[in-house]
Amino acid sequence: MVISPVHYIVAPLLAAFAIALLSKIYKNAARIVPGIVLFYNIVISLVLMPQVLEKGMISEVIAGWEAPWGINLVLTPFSGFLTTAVSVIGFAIWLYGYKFKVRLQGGEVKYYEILQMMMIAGSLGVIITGDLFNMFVFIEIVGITAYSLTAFYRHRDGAEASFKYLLIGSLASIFLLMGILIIYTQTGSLNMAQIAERMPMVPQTMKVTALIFFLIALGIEAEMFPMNGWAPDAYSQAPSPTSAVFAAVVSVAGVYALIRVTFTVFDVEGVHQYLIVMGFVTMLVAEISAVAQVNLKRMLAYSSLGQMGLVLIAFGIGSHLAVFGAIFLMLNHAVIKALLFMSGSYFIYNSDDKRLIGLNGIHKRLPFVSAIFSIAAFAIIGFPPFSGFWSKFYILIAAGDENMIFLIIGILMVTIIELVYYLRTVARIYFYKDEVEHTEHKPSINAIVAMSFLTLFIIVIGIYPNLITGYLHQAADSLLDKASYIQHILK
Amino acid sequence: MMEFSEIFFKYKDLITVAVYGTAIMLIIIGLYGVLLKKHLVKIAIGLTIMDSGINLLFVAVGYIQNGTAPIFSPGHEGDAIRMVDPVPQALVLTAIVIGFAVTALALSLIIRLYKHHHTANIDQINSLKW
Amino acid sequence: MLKKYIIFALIAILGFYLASTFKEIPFGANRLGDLNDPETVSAFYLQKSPEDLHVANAITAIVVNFRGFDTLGEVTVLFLAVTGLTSILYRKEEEEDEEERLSIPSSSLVRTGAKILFPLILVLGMYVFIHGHLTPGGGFQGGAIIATGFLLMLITYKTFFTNHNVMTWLESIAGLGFVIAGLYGLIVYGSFLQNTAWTGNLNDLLSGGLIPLIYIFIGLKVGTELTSVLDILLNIKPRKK
Amino acid sequence: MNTLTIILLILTIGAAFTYFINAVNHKLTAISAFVTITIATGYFFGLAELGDQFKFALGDFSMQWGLNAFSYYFIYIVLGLSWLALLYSIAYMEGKARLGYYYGAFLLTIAGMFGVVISQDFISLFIFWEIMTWASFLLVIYNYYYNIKTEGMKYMIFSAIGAYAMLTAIVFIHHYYGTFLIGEALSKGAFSFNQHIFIPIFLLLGFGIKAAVMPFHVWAPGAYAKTPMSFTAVFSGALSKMGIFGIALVFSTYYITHNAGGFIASQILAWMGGITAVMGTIYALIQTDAKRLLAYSSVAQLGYIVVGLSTGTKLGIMAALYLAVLHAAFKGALFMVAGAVEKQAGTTDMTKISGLIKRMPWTFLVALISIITLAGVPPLGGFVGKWLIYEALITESNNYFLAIVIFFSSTAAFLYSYRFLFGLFLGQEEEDTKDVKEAPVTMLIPMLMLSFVSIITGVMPGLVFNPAAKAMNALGFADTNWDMTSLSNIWGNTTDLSLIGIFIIIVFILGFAVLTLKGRKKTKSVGTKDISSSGELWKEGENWTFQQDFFKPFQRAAAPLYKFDMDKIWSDMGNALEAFFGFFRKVYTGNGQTYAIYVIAFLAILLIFKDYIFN
Repeated sequence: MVISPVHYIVAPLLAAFAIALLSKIYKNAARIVPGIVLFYNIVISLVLMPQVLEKGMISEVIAGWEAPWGINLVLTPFSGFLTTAVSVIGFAIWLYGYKFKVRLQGGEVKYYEILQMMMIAGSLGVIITGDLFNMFVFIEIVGITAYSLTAFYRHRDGAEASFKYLLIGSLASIFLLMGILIIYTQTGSLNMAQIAERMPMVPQTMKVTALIFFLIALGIEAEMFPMNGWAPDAYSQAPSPTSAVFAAVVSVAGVYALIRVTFTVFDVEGVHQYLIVMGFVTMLVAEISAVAQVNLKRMLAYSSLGQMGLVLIAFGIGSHLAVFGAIFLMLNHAVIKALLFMSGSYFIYNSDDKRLIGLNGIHKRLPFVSAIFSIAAFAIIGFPPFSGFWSKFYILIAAGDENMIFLIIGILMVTIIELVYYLRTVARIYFYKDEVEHTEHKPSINAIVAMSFLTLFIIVIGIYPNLITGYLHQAADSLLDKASYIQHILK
Repeated sequence: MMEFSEIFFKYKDLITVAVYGTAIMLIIIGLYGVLLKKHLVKIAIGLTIMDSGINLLFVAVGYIQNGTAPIFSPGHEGDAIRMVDPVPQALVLTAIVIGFAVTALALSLIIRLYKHHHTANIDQINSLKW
Repeated sequence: MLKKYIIFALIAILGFYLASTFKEIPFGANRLGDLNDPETVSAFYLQKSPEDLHVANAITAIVVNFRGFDTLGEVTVLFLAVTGLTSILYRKEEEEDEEERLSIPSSSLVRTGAKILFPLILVLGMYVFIHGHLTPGGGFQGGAIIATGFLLMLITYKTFFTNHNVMTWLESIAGLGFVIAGLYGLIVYGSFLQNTAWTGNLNDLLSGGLIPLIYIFIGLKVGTELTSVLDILLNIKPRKK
Repeated sequence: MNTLTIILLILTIGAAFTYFINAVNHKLTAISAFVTITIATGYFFGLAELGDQFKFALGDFSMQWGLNAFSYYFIYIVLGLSWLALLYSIAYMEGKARLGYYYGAFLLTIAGMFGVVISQDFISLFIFWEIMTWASFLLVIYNYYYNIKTEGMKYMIFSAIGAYAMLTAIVFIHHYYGTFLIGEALSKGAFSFNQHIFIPIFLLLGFGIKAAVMPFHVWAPGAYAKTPMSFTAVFSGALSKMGIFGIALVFSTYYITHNAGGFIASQILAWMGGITAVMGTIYALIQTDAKRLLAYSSVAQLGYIVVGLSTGTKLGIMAALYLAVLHAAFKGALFMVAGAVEKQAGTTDMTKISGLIKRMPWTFLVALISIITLAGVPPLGGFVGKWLIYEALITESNNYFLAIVIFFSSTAAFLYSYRFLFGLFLGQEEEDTKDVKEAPVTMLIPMLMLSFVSIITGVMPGLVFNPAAKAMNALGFADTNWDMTSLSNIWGNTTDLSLIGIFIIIVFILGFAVLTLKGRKKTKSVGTKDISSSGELWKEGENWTFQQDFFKPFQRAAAPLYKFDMDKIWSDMGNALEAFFGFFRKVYTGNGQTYAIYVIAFLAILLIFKDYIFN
């Protein structure tokens, strides 16, 4: 059997259905099988990426019906790059959480593992699908798993966060359906490439109305400003590996969906300006809210929103360099924020206090985790020589090339806000006196391996970005080259 | 007795208004429930009503004048020309099931919330804020 | 109060724009285009469904084959919803504060009626999903009917519990069956969910290749999962204050 | 491998090695750091040559490191002062905690400064600038968590503003001139004030913050005073010079091309420098802590340098470059003196200690020489710098009023110089400081060496003039020859300094000898506690020196100036912003329904304005 993009989806599905049976035979199956599946995802990525880069694009049809008729899966350099990143980070998060969940009891582990794995698989599905309605289905898979996982812990306010998420998420799915419906009536197709091809013939009002519904629905998934009220709650209440998945995987999928729809499917002008303005508002509001947080995970969640805002700004600028920077930032943010949630959760675990006070002087107890947290914090601010610097730098250069001086000043001012609260947090870890009662939980070896791996990535890419810039250029090209996307899929 | 097509033709505007109007009204009523009702279950009901509205809209859009169900029953194999659009119906099937799943989850969350907060008023459930 | 009027205004604006949008989409218009040289997916499906797949019910053909991937995802959503529901409402043994499901036992009329109807409903459900490719209906509809039967039993008898073990097995096997049927296409024909070459004659019970089989799996899965949802929700009671 | 790369590697690897070796043995840490800097310094002055270059590509950008006379000049300051400061650190930091952290960050800062100086493209300049800032930040917060909330955060925020201003300018240089190479950008006129004025303005902002120019000086006094003194010597002496380095770089082109539009900018910079000099001096007067006094004095001195640069004339820039070296020497020495006093006597609060002259004579000698240099009294090097500045202001740029301002400031500098000297070393000796001993030899050596620089430059300013002339040449100023021992002015007169110097020294020695010999006979030598009280009863332990309210009349006279507190303005701004943030984040009300309303409202807005947003 030749490895093809559909394996990304089939393998987790097979595993999800089988885990229930397997765990009756072998108790630890529920913990190990997702790891195997996620590792297999990395293998798929490694096999497929060279092909994608060579051919420019891989398109796979489902059920033997050629592209415009059946559902098709597309791996462009852009989506291939993201699936690779998501697979690797997903596996790292699994590895990190392998021992973490020992303290959950009974059947919970099984459900947790299935949901977590399917959340990653659903995000992969959103990224690789070439069909609008199929994207809706995958978004719903992500949504359902996310609602369940947010409410997973009973002793927290998970249910509340989850309900808010569900409320907004349902609105998103309704508006998404509305957008799909309008597009379907106008083009008679659900395939993105064909819709894109027929888009010029669609009346302007219809196009714009449909686009607005898409922007709202996918804006909710991509955590844009007025629609992102659910996000900090969900991030902060979910189990920590899940928060990492939210930040590293789900938000990436959300932004991907938004960008794919606005860039490839629609050809409406003004969308770029919209993305820049809303991205900036998102970033500003999120970072402003992050400054005064007393809860670590909530602070990280707001910071995540801010980064997503910057990604949207970069996509909004729309030049090659900007898209390049945006994809770079997506990657960086996925890695770094995953790392922050991973190390941050050990702080919380060790201090029995979700608030920032629990971090005071914690470096004495957790020197390794503290170091990783600090490196990740510096990296996300954009301090050279970490990878975060390069992505921000590229975005600024791209903005400069478009002569957007106020945007640049705005971004940098927000960065200073970001710097303030991250610095305060790191200072707490290293320079404050330890006053809170605490328990001792050293990180387990698998968590250390996972975190070291991601940290190494940040540093290596920061010192030598040329390792991935080649791929990133191809990815940016492929996103912007709408004609070849249509042509390749419709043959 | 008049053929359906004649009736349809005669009252086309009225039927359009009735069908689309019903669907849009359902969405609006659902939205009213979501935005203004304070009880969690009512909000969940609002979401379900919105779902129904959008599903109805799907089916309505797929309707073709004089169309029959897209089934090639024996003796009607060549009737494709008279059939309604099957795709929205298939999509609605999916959408309904997803809507069901979301509603089930919403209800289970409401149970949890009620146990935890001893209230189902959404205004009183805001321990996570700012 | 002001908030209320603002919300009314918002809803009115939304309604106005929805109405004005759908005014442009004429009701009942034929948007399929030429059926013999299809440009829209619908036309293509209507053409290929009887010709290539030999499936009488075009919707079944779409749901199971043309857009089978959606259906797989949708079944997964249901499966995940059950998993999520279980995990959300999961309780450890010690905190069991279960009470009687019904405070008042149902009347004997209801109980007898339920007993008689239950097998009939199950049979009807199975009929619906087995004939999914021929007649209106199919896996989802059949599954829903089956779940209705169980719902009837659950609300009639306090002591009626579904056997979780059996449910799990059925659910998993049905799910695996769907995926494996898809993999069969991937391995043999190189495309996931691709139908077999043998598709029988239009309107035969044994026609459409893998489609009826997959629909049966879907029916079983939907039936068990809906039942599980009802079971879980019915077995939970809010704590008394 | 390239020399410059190797030196950077030595410094960074040395930093890491030093950090980790601390875990093995505390005693090895200082030695490791000192060995690292010695190797790096030796390697540089031994093997590096002008014109060395190292080119490579990172990301999509080509980068270039290189050595020219201008950077060489600053490397003298960076490596020389760092070497002395690390030598000083060995004894100064002995027995303190977190040595690995201290030395590691120290070496990293040096690597950052070295990198800034050798960068020939803006990306590496920015990267090294950031590394330098962060590493020095680590040192600012070394003295634990009192600092982090106030001084450390202030330093970091201002540094970030500066760095990001620079980044903005860099991005736009790339946009308009398509290059990141400094040389290329210079030749294309990227720093010109006529085209795209905000580029030089942003660059100046970036460099000016590091040089602590007036409205942005707020971070400096606190950061200087709270850092371990061994690092403050480098901090004030070398690190803040990076700002001067940048300003010189940006402004040089302006003057070479004789850019008319920049006159106002030049005036603004000149006045910023002038005000910095005056205000720094005035604030220094009222400090009771010697460290803070020196910190404010440092701000004021950088003001002179900025004034020198702003004139843009040959003499002015020469004065600035000359003062840059000299300030590194005397202010480095003075901070080391403060450090020695702090180490030996436990505090630098001038109201608590006095009369250390008998206990720490060598330290006093260093302080005396450095103070004389600072005040600009003829026989020593400070005089030359002041002279050049006055000459540049009066003869070349005709900025008489500024000259008066500078004159006022340097006169006032006498007051605080005197206070420093008197407060710590002269006056009546305290009971508590009876047991104070002289600083260890390894601390005295660097101090004495820096004093020697002050002395030698006074007699032979050409030692500094020649490299400075080469540096100016590298910046594009016409070649100038400077005699070893003379000052020349535009009237063609030359003043032989060595003659003046020798003459003055002879007079000084003779006068001193005469006074002493004469005084021997008439005055009675008494102990410092043996004072008469004019009828008032002297209580045991009461301090009768002038330490309290030292310059009270002056303070009263300048009261309106003290009310104008930049520090408070900035912190008020910070508080107001934070309050605003706190108010604004309430959009996240916590009510799920409100969030749903936001969604619908946003949808409604988009629908209403769809024709305006998407067309």
